Amino acid sequence: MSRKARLWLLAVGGIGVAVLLACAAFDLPGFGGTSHPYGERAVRSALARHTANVISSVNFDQRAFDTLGEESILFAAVLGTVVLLRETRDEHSEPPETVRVDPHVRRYALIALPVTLLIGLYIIAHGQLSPGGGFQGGVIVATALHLLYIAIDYKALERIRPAAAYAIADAAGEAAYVLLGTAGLLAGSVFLANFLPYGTFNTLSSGGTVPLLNAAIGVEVAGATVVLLARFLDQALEIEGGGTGGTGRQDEEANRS
Amino acid sequence: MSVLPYLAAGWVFLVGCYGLATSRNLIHAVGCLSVCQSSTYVLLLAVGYRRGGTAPVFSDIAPGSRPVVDPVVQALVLTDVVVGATVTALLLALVIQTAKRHGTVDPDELSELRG
Amino acid sequence: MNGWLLAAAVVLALGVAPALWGATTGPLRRRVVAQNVAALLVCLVMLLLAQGYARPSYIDLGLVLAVLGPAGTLVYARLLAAELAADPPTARVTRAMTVLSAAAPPLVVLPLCVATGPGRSLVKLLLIGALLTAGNTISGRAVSGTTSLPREAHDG
Amino acid sequence: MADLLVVLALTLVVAAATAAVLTRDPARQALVLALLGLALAVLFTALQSPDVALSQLAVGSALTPLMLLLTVRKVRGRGHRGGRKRGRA
Amino acid sequence: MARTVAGSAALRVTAEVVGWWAVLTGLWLVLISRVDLLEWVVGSCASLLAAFGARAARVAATGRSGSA
Repeated sequence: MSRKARLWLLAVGGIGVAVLLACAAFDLPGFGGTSHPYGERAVRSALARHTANVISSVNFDQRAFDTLGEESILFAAVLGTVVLLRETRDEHSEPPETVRVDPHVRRYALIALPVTLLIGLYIIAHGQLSPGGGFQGGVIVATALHLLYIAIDYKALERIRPAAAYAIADAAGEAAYVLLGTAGLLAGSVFLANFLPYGTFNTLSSGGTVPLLNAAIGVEVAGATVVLLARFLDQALEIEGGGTGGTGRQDEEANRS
Repeated sequence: MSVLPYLAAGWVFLVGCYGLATSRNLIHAVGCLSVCQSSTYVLLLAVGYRRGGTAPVFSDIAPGSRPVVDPVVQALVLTDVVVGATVTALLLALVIQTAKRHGTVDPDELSELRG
Repeated sequence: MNGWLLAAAVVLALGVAPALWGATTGPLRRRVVAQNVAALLVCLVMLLLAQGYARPSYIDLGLVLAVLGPAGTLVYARLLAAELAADPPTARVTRAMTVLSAAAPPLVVLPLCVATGPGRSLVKLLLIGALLTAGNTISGRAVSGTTSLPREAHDG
Repeated sequence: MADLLVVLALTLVVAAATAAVLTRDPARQALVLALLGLALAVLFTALQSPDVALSQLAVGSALTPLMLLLTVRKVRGRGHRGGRKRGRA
Repeated sequence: MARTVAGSAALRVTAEVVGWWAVLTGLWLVLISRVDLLEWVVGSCASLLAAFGARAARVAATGRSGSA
């Protein structure tokens, strides 16, 4: 199967898919049409539960079980990365080199870190009111912590970020989500039901369990992202050696006391 | 205009597949895969759009005062973006593992290495 | 005929499109500067769209991008330090970058402040403008200043 | 007017996606992918979905490029310059 | 002597955290669209968390817990 034959196969397959996509596109209802049956029902039931952000209501109230599935995909992906990128026997890690950084950049990082952290928490807390939610806020909080590495150096980040604590936060977020679900069960209705009082519309306490599920997802996504980046940073900056194909293994073993 | 977004999503998907198939570097292939993923976001959100509609977020407007777009597709795409990033991370971890075990990230060279 | 949406379209067509061209061609140093310019302009576009669509809650998009845009550029400055140090951006590009990141945000934020009128959202807009200007001058400095570090070790 | 913005954002997304695929070097591709993320965020805002735009901004501006470039650094460190002393961190 | 030094160090720590806490609570109140009691409570908790983050970051960056 030479490279040229593969290209021909790709071209034929590509054109076939293109034709099918074009036909399908012309059968779809026109762009910007007014028939959105699911949309109207979702908006109606979100307003019935006093949740201002209908998208968060869909995510954490009407389809909360799907979000549990997505959260578990996220958890499994991070678990896989942690297992894959662990430091194997024939590798050794050294402390990362300190890097000289422009003092202005350092000062900016020390100011921008708490501000970004606060904006991330704001996005999580107002998940069921304004645009945002646990997923976006969690990623922003994790990126805020990594400003230390981006603008200063990896040693500074390692001091502030015990990876075990964030792995526990990752697991705690997932557990909190499931516990909130079973609490709905114990309250006598369905798993992941919205059993809490809905509160007054457009306030922080509105939406019943939506803000709590939002916070649980926020903690889980922040923990997962920090653990994920911790593994990548360790691999790229600290872990050396390791098997580089068959031949490299012997001399690695030799010099590894 | 009534078909343009769907054709654009189709084009982005096909370009992503082309890049994926002809890539000579696994990291480049992972990038092309995320391009393929973003074509699904464009298609889903284009299906949910309503001309003259606004976002179904009622923190700053009164409910029912303006037509709104479809929130269900937005909820689908929202979680998919974050999960897509984590899956990209898992794929990159596999690429690092391949580079360690076989010393190369070129898919053609890899297919010749048996075991 | 909404003026704010027209302004956003103009910034997209005349600012972000050339930045995309600059980021896909030419030497690496120009690409990183183009990415920095694109992040700055898209943040301003978000603020214009928030005003154009009459949806104050869209301002949070500009707020997040004002904070994460410079962080993204600092990622490149840090991880591509070797290549950038070997071939740093020319003085002309750096000066154009600092002028743009100092001039563009006020040019957009001030009319928006006039349009929104006094109140909490005015303060929020000014905050976003300040974050954006500070972040972009720092990231511009980090991208171009990788070689001109002060010789003495970085202070405590 | 809103349609004009949707068309403009769509062309930016298509151009950025095509450019991202045609850029063969992974480090440079990470840059273009960041720009694709920005173009997608503008398109999502034009399609009136701020939550998705926020999610795309949070993920695409700092997280994905960081992971891509760290992988490039790890793989490149092993591929060409396998030596002990590598470029600065 | 040691007690006063420890006392002044503790004072400096609380001063820094309280300073950051006040600034960040003000920032939170600017970000939100409507101020009520619950917003105050959640805002001050989040700001406290971010203030401790700020201090930990400064200590981590400078490697010394003294004032920069």
